[in-house]
Order: sequence, then structure tokens, then C-alpha cells
Amino acid sequence: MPIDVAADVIANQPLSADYNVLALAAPAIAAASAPGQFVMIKANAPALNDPLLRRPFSVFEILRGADGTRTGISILSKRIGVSTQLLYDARPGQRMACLGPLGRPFTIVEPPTEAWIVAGGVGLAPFATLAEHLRARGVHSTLFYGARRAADLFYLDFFRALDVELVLTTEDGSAGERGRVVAPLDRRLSSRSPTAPVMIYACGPERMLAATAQTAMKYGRPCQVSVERIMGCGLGGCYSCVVPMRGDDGGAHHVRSCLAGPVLAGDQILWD
Amino acid sequence: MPIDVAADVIANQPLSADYNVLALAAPAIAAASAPGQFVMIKANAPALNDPLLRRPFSVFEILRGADGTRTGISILSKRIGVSTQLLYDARPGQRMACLGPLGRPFTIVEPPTEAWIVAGGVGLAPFATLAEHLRARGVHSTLFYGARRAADLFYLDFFRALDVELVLTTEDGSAGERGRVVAPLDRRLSSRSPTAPVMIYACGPERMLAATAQTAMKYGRPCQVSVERIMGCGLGGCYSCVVPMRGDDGGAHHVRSCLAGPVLAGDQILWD
Amino acid sequence: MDLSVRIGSLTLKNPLLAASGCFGYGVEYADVVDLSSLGGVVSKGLFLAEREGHPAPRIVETPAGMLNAIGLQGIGVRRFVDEKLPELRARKATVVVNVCGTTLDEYVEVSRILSDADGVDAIELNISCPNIKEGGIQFGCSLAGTFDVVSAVRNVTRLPVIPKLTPNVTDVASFARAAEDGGADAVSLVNTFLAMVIDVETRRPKISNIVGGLSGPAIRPIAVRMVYECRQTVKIPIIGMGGIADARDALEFMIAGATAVQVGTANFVDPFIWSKLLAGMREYMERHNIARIADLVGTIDTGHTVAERSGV
Amino acid sequence: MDLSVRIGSLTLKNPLLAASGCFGYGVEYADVVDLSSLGGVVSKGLFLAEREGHPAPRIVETPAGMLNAIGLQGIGVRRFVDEKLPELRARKATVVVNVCGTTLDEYVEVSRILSDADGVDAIELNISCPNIKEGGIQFGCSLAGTFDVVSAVRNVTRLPVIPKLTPNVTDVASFARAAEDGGADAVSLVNTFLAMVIDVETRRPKISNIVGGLSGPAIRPIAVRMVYECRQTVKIPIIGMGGIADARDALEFMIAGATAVQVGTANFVDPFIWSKLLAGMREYMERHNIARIADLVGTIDTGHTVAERSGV
Ligand SMILES: Cc1cc2nc3c(=O)[nH]c(=O)nc-3n(C[C@H](O)[C@H](O)[C@H](O)COP(=O)(O)OP(=O)(O)OC[C@H]3O[C@@H](n4cnc5c(N)ncnc54)[C@H](O)[C@@H]3O)c2cc1C
Ligand SMILES: Cc1cc2nc3c(=O)[nH]c(=O)nc-3n(C[C@H](O)[C@H](O)[C@H](O)COP(=O)(O)OP(=O)(O)OC[C@H]3O[C@@H](n4cnc5c(N)ncnc54)[C@H](O)[C@@H]3O)c2cc1C
Ligand SMILES: Cc1cc2nc3c(=O)[nH]c(=O)nc-3n(C[C@H](O)[C@H](O)[C@H](O)COP(=O)(O)O)c2cc1C
Ligand SMILES: Cc1cc2nc3c(=O)[nH]c(=O)nc-3n(C[C@H](O)[C@H](O)[C@H](O)COP(=O)(O)O)c2cc1C
Ligand code: FES
Ligand code: FES
Repeated sequence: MPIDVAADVIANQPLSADYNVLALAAPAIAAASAPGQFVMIKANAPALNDPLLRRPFSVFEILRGADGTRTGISILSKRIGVSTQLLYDARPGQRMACLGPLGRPFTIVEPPTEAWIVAGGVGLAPFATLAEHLRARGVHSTLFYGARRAADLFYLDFFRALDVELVLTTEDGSAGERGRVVAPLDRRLSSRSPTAPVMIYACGPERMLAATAQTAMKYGRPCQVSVERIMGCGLGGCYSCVVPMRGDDGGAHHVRSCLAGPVLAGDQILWD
Repeated sequence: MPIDVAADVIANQPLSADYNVLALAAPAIAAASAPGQFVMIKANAPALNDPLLRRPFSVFEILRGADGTRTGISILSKRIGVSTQLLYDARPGQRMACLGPLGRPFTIVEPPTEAWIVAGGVGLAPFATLAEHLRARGVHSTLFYGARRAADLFYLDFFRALDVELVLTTEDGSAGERGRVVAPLDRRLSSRSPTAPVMIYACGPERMLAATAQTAMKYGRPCQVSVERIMGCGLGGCYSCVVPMRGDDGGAHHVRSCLAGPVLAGDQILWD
Repeated sequence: MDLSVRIGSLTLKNPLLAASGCFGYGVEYADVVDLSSLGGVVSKGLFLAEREGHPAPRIVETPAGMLNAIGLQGIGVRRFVDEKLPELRARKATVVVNVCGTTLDEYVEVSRILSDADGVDAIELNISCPNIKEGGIQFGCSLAGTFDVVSAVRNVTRLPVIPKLTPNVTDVASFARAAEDGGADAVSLVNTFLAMVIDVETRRPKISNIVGGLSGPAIRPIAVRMVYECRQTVKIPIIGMGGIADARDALEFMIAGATAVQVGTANFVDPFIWSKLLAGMREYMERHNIARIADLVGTIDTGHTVAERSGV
Repeated sequence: MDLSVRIGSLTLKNPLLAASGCFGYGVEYADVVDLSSLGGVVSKGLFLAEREGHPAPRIVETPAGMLNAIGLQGIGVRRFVDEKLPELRARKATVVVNVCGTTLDEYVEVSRILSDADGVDAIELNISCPNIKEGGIQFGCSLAGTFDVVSAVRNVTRLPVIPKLTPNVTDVASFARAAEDGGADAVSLVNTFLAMVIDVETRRPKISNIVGGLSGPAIRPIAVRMVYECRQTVKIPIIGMGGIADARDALEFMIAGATAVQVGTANFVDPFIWSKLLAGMREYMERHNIARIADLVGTIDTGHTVAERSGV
């Protein structure tokens, strides 16, 4: 059951000219969140109508007090419009309505299955908590992480500290391999023994997700993708967030990604 | 010529649960402002549409640097709605679009004329700078200042320091005389020699202004009132701010208070 | 304090309904809202058959509003009766079903099925969806069409029949009259305003259907005016909506002439809005010494506004 | 880079005009804006005689918009010609005069006076003011009335005639067609949406005229849709407006089909908006390699939106 919290901004750390990490005090949401779930945030005062709607953001980190209790969450935000601008400019002491946790989380694998995590840009967001959960179960994880340039690769030490193997790509070649992140994924899958189990987790731009899902299918690997649709409500009320999927009946159906997702089976989505 | 400044909030001092004094860095507006003029402030980011319009505020204080140069202005704001709420909550470092100075200022008298200033509530705002100007000319000033209760009487020491004589009233009698501010004004006018010149300046709620203007007329005293109309533009563009006035032709006309006012001749207004 | 209002033969425990298309089938919200605390839940629009609706993007935010073209995705009336109605009934929700049709016969057939089902309290006839060509707007934009659909459905059901009017017409009050003449128990208004947003970078519409329906606070002043106009014209109750986001807004519609109100877009912004709306209404009634909220309906005071002034 | 556009026989140096009633008589803004830098200045609405308009309060803010009922306060066409036109001419403004009338004869007479005056570049026929009963809306809400006014004025002037259409109709494009048939050189749209706001504490309307006209960003998506519809229907140029607040918005109207645009409410928010709008347009043209802004008009791409998708 999601709750709505008037969350205090604890801290707001800019990571670059576009990215920031916003820490919010929200113990109850933090306590209930599972990796892959999201929150709906109203970046301005509730009574103000512009921006009007809340915006969906993955739970990035679970924040903990000195005694280990969950005190809040952070979100990794990329500035692309009016609400993310407000999040970028937010100051400690402000409050923001934060509704969550919402949506269906990732299904977490057990050893000996390996986790291959594929992240594009701000698509890194759901994977900080996922990597922690996988680590706790002793799953070996690899993060394929692509960004525009070296300066847009964040939290590498965080993942290293969780013993996550990093495979980096940048479009301009300023760090890791030059090009898109699906290329090294494909190579690794092609050289991997088909009997060694791998679960692929992906989040990022639509085209990257489609390419990842198709690559996974090519090698017969399961793939959980976290999709991003424009969401009006996050609770199943508006039917704005649909993804075309193959149903059990074999037919094509529009599925609400806020309820059935955001984590969906990559091989059931009808990619454009 | 008015200018538009993206003014930094220098300080924001709450005076009560509803009143605050907001200091804005705006040297050019400060340099050009005359007592009684106002500014139009957009309390949220310019790109946000709620609230949409700017709001008018009297220039309260002229702020000066250590060397006496004008560095900015303050406004005395009373929280009554969405924009004044944003002004109440504003924090240093924020910016606000501030357009001014606007409107026709008070006409300032010379000795031996005395200045009798009548202020109701937040209607005090235009009189801080007026009192300074009057003092500089050696005019003896009296401030008739009414508020709901003692806690809503602000800046008394400021006016005392300018040798302004204070006549206070409160509706609940918690300071000064109990009742409305026009009562002591009327008594003083009735006992004043008709040949001793007095200029009345008034700002406050509409009914107080009407009563003040009518009292002034009763005793044949000139009276400059600063009116408050809902203003869309502050520049004469929208015709929202009109006041019904007797014209030179003897007819009744709607006069834009942002251009012809906000300071208008009390005896020419057609009070309801 | 009496918050109840009457819509035809139906008594609502309070005047607050969740608007069609903005509350799923109601069951989606059972976790966050006590459905029985609402005056009513209006279902998503239902045809006879299932529909998949338009491809995404289906919504885009606009200044103080949003544009949607969902395309009436829905599970069809039979699955609704089988899969959703039992839970709504179990949760003691007052259920209004939003009925769509591509033909007059479909409206009649869907209404007949609902009349036979257990747990439907009223029928809202959606003759005003701007987002699909065959979505009833051909009825809702013609006085004769409005009359025909209403009277045809009237003939097959004892449930209250509430046509929902489109605001995209010159004279909405004439449509309210046509509905009244056709035997409607009430009218609801407004549905969304036909509108569009273009991405200037790609020069393409921002939603897949090119045009969509505008809702939210942006449209509220127009919707209030339309409720006011209809109140001058018809005797049947009006269910008002369009941009209601707090108790003040709901009261504004009631003072303009609405007996009940629906809340759509604001429920997206705050799914916990319902208890706040109710609390705000109660607080207002107390402050203004209003014992029955029904007494507030249509009490707008226009007499003094202009006349009182000395004027020029 | 060519920002000029043509409206009938008139060439505007750029597509940006100040909207009627939102820029005084133009002269009020001479201090803050170089009037000759605008595509044009549209005057406040003018009748033959002076008018004092409605009592205050005349405006109220609404979500992302504002409601006004000024009541067409104005100095009358003769005083305009004598007192304002010389200064506008001296400042090299392109002057469009917004013409009002309570009768067909008054429209004709005001237009005739303006045609004889020196410095008027076009006539905008206000047949769409929602705020006064005798304000032309009786012409603007009837196809025949629209045709009649336009053709009557057409007969007495060589100036471009630009009727301004109301959005408060079912099918605005049919009114654009009637205007075109009557001989209009262009149409402007939209005027404001009839709307109201009630103070729930006093139960009185917030503006003295009870109802007023809604403008500002709130209405933009509806206005864009109407421009798009008219563009499919008529050949004459369209001057689009309704909630334009930045260069993106102006470009959106042009892509939808407007040859030029007017800015009203946003000028209240930022009287220095004009140079920002021009700069934003130039930046867009550079980025998109558009040499002539006129080439952008009506270039909306609706073909791919739905079809391109695999869909369901
Ligand atoms: C489940 C989920 C989780 C998400 N997690 C994160 C996260 O952790 N960090 C993060 O930075 N972002 C995340 N997003 C995306 C985020 O919601 C959008 O960036 C945000 O809504 C943009 O809001 P805005 O007001 O800044 O932009 P707007 O001003 O609303 O939009 C700017 C432009 O981007 C387009 N746009 C807006 N939202 C989307 C979208 N969802 N998909 C495609 N185009 C869009 C708009 O049409 C517009 O052209 C997530 C989205 C979903 C659905
Ligand atoms: C020339 C001038 C100088 C002013 N100087 C000051 C000042 O120094 N300090 C100060 O606190 N205020 C001053 N005001 C009043 C101030 O502009 C309003 O309080 C402010 O606009 C309210 O904005 P808001 O968004 O908070 O309220 P809103 O949310 O816009 O309105 C709240 C309620 O108040 C009503 N309202 C809003 N503005 C007015 C108004 N001008 N007159 C009557 N009712 C109104 C609205 O209709 C609404 O019911 C001045 C006004 C003028 C015209
Ligand atoms: C996403 C969405 C879907 C809607 N679907 C329907 C519908 O199926 N049937 C209907 O009659 N109205 C539908 N509407 C219109 C609303 O019920 C309501 O009339 C409108 O949104 C105005 O109210 P609001 O401003 O409170 O949202 C829908 C509105 C939205 C925003
Ligand atoms: C205060 C005000 C006064 C107006 N007066 C007139 C007028 O005299 N004649 C007219 O044709 N339109 C008038 N309008 C309508 C505007 O010209 C314009 O059509 C409308 O405001 C929509 O544009 P906007 O959203 O950019 O303001 C007025 C609008 C406002 C806000
Ligand atoms: S976001 Fe509203 S249904 Fe998914
Ligand atoms: S505030 Fe616009 S004319 Fe005075």
C-alpha cells in the first residue's frame, strides 16, 4: 500500500550540469521499497498547478540512520524539463510530496545465476538498490553502463564497493569502450556457455531497452526491463502509461506499466 | 523608465505569522524610486504559470550599502494568497523578477505644511520612504497608524527615529486607542486651526481610504490616497486597475491607477 | 451536518464522485481510498466489446492542465460486470457506469446489461469523448442525437440516466435541455476540451492521436460558467466537473448550480484528495452555518455585484 | 534570416503582434519596447464613441490564466486617430486597429474613419468580445453575421480586413470560412473563452460583470487546435493567439498553421518579452536551418504519429 509523504529535502548533490542526487526524508517509503520500484514526486508546492502532475522517479538509494534503520530515499534525477529543473534547484528544508513505493519490482535471482545489469544514462537509477540486494544473496553482478561521456558515468565506486564488475561505454569514447552499451553485452553473451544461467536487467532509453531485449532473446536469455512511460498517476487510474505486450491469449494488449511494471518481461513487449 | 531586474533575495524577515519584510538586490530600481511608487514582482520562476501574473508591492525601504549607495529595496508583505505566501516563504539566494519603479509618487510638501500620514495595516508600506523624504525637507510628520492588534504594529522605532509623531489605534485596544484610525484623525483635524496647512497622506483598506478622504474633505484639507486595485500589468496595458474619478469635464471616468496613481487626489475619487 | 444530495432516485452520501477515466474501475484505488466514503465512483468508459485504445504517448501536461487521448481502452461491459462489479459491491461503493457506444443500439445494449447487473447505481452516458471518432461525440454535438440517445436508454432502464455533455459547443445549455427533454435524471458536465500540443522540435503532435481532451484546473473557469448557464436552463440536477482540485473548487461548482461534483485530474495529483475534500466541505459548512450541503446548490449571488456600485 | 510574413497586402517585418486590449494603445509601452521592432501593434478595441467599461474588479487570476471583463473601455475612434495615431506613426509602429461595433453600421463607420486616417495598416474586426452584450458577439456567433460584417467593411476599405473569431463555438473553422467568403484578408483567433470565477466566501462572482474572458497559457492547447482546424479549412492567412508566453509557443502556433501570432496576457507578465521572443525564433531558425519563417507555417507532421507505430 503506497503512502504519501510530505518529505523534507535532506540534501541535494549536483553530479553534473544536468544530474543531481536528491535525498528525501521518508522512512515509511524507504522501509517498504523493493529494487525497481518508483515514487511519484510533486516538485512544487501541492497547491500550485504548474507543474501540475507528479513525476515518476526510481528509488535510487535507501538512506539509513546511524543504527541502520531506513530513514529515507534518494533519487538520481536528470534535468530534462520543468519538474527535473525544480528538483535540480531544490534546497534542504523544502518539502515535496512523495508517493510510493509503486510498481512491480525486479525479480531477484539466486546463485549460481549471474546478474547482468544494463544501464543507459539515468537508467542507472534502479540498480543501486538492486545491486545491494543481489550482493546480499551472493549473486555475482556485472554492470554494463553506457553514457554520453566519461563525466556522465556516476557512482562507479558505489558499484565497485559491491563487487560489481563494470563494463563501461561512452558515445564519445572518453571512458570505457566507444559506442553503445549493447555491443559488449552481445559479445559477452555470445561467448558465454548457454548452460551457465544469466538474468539480464535493463533500464535506459527505449531504443537501448529494445536492443537489449532483442539481444537477450537472440541468446535465449531472460531479460527484465524497466520501462519509462509518461505517467499521469502511477496507480493504474489513467491508462496513460501503457506498453503494447503479447498477452496470454497470444493477442496484443496495452498493459499499464505503472501496475504491471515498470519491470516487464523484455520478450513479451511488442517493441516498435 | 521602469526596468526589470532578476533580483536576488538578500534577506527575508518574518514580522509575524502573516507579515514579512523581503529585501531584494535591485540597485537601479532603488536609485530611481520615489515615495509612493511600486514594483511588480513575480514570486515564482518566470517560466512557471501558477501564479501567472506579477503582483504589485509598494517600495517599503530603500536599502543602502556601507557607502550610502542604493543597493536594493525591501517590501513589506502581508500574506493573503498564493504569491504573498511564496514571498513569505522565500529564502536568500532565490531570484525574483522585479519590475519598477512604477506609478505616480506622492507629492511631497514643504514646511510649514505638516504631513499627517494615515496608515491601515499593510498600508504602512509606502510611508517609510515618504517619512524619510519629509524629514529631509524638515517637514513635521504625524503617523496615524491603525492595525488589528498591538502585534501588528510594525516599525514604530523606525518612524520614531525620524521624529515622526505616532498616533496608534488597534481594533482590540491592545495598543493605542481602541477603534479605527480615522477617529483620532478627525479629532485632530477638528481642533486644528484652519489656517495651519496640513497635507494628508493615506494608504490602507478601501473603506479606511474613503473615510479618510471624506474626513479630509469635511475639513477642507488636501488628501493624497494611495489606492490598491488588482493590477494585471502595472504599465497601463490592461485597464484592470481603474478607479472611478471625477474628470476635468465634470463627468465620471475610469482612471488607470497604475499610471495616474497609485497616488490619487482623495477628493476626486468617486467613493462607493 | 448533512452532506447527502439527490440525483434522481439516487441519494449520494456526499456530493463527491470520482470522474470517469480518472479512477480506473475504482478497484485500483481500493488500497488508498475507502470507496464507500465517496459519493460515488464513475467507471472508465465502457463499450460492449473490449478496446485497446490509442498507442502511447497518450497524455501530455499543459499549463495547469493535461491533454489526454487514451482512446477509451476498456474491458467491455461484460467483463466489467463479471470482474469488477463484485469487488465494488463488496466494498460498498456507489457505482456509476460510464457508458459508451458507436451506435445508438450499442448505448442501449450496454445500458440494458448494466440494468440487469447487481450493484450498478446509475448510468452516465458518455456522448462527449473528444478522442475517438466513433465515441459518441456525433450524438453529443447534435441536439437531436442527444435527445435520441437519452430517450432510447431511458426506455430500457430504471437506473438514473445521466448524459455527460461536451463543452465543445456554442451553447451547452441547449444540450442540457435536450437531455432533460429526453428524460435524463441529471446531466454531467464538462467532458474535456478538444485541444492539441505540438512538439516544435519534431513538428509532431505530442500525443499519438494528434488531438486530445484538455482537463485540469486550466479549464475550471469555463466549466463553472457552463454549469451556471445550465442551471439557468434546466430543472434536473447537474453534476459539475472540470479542474476541481480542492474543497473551495467543489463548493464553487455547487454555488454555480451543481448538485454533485466529480474530480478527475486532481486525483492523479493526489490520490488521497478525497478525505481532504470532505474535511474542507465540512469546515466550510460549519463556518457558514450550513446544515445541508444541498442548500448551497445554485446560491450564487449575482444581484449586487454590478448594481451595488456607484459605477461610472 | 527572413522573419517577414505577409497578411494580405501587408508585409509584417516579423510575425509577432501585440494583442488587442493587452498593450493599451501601444503608446503606453513606447518606453519599454521599441514599437518599430514588433511585427505590429493591435490597439485596444474601439467603438465610435468613448466608453467607460465595467466597474472594477475587472480581472481575476485563474490557474495559468486570467479572466477579464474590462468592458471595452476606450477613447473612441476619433480621439484615437487624433491623440494616439500620430505618436504610433512617429515611432514607426505597424498599426492594426481593433474595431468594435454595436451595429453593422458602426463597424462600417469606424472602419471608414480609420481608412481615411494616416498610419493605420490593417483593421481587426472584433466580433468576439464575450464581455459586453452589444459587443459584436451577436455577429461572431452567427455565420451569416460574420459574413455580413466582413463584407460590409470590405466594401468601404482597402485596408486588410481581419475578423477576430471567438472560440466559444462548436466549429470555429466554419466561421473562418464565412469570413473568407465575406472577403477577409485573414482571420485572427482566438479571442477569450467565456468563463467565471465565484468567491465561495461571499458567493459572488469575482469580477463585476459576472462572466468574463479567459486568456493566458491555460487556453493555449485549445487555441492551437482551433488554428490547426482553420488551417485545414481556409486559404487566407491565420493570425494565431491564446497563451503564447515564449518563442516555443509562438512557433507551435505557426507550425499548426498561423502565419503570424499575437501575444496578450504574457505581455502583462513580462513587458520585455518581445526581444526574447524574437531571439528565440531566430535561435530556432538557425538550429533548424530555416531561412524564411514563412516556410514554417502549417508544417505540422501528423502523418507518422499514429501510423509509424506497430500499435495494438
Ligand atoms: C517508472 C519511471 C522511473 C523513472 N525514473 C527516473 C529516475 O530515476 N531519474 C530520472 O531522472 N528520470 C526518471 N524517469 C523519467 C522522469 O519521470 C522524467 O524525466 C520526468 O517526468 C520529466 O519531468 P520534467 O517535468 O522535468 O519534464 P517535462 O517538462 O514534463 O518534459 C520534458 C520533455 O520530456 C518529455 N518526457 C517527459 N517525461 C517523459 C518520459 N517518461 N518519457 C519520455 N519523454 C518524456 C516530455 O514530453 C517533454 O518533451 C522515470 C520514469 C518512469 C516512468
Ligand atoms: C499599488 C499597490 C501596492 C501594494 N503594496 C502592497 C504592499 O506593499 N504590501 C502588501 O502586502 N500588499 C500590497 N499590495 C497588495 C498586493 O498586491 C496583494 O496583496 C497581492 O497582489 C496578493 O497576491 P496573492 O497572490 O498573495 O493573493 P491572491 O491569491 O492573488 O488573492 C487572494 C485574495 O485577495 C484578493 N486580492 C488580491 N489582490 C487584491 C487587491 N489588490 N485588492 C483587493 N483584493 C485583492 C483576491 O481576489 C483573492 O480573493 C499592493 C497593491 C497595489 C495595487
Ligand atoms: C485520462 C482521462 C481519461 C478520461 N476518460 C473518460 C472516459 O472514459 N469517459 C468520460 O466520460 N470522461 C473521461 N474523461 C473526462 C473526465 O471524466 C472529466 O470529465 C474531465 O477530465 C474533467 O474533469 P477534471 O478536470 O477533474 O479531470 C477522462 C479524463 C482523463 C483526464
Ligand atoms: C485584459 C484584456 C483585454 C482584452 N481586450 C480585447 C479587445 O479590446 N479586443 C479584442 O479583440 N480582444 C481583446 N482581448 C483578447 C486578446 O486580444 C486575446 O485574444 C486573448 O487574450 C488571448 O490571447 P492571450 O492568451 O495571449 O492573452 C483582451 C484580453 C485581455 C486579457
Ligand atoms: S500512470 Fe496512470 S495508469 Fe499508469
Ligand atoms: S494594471 Fe494594467 S492598466 Fe493598470
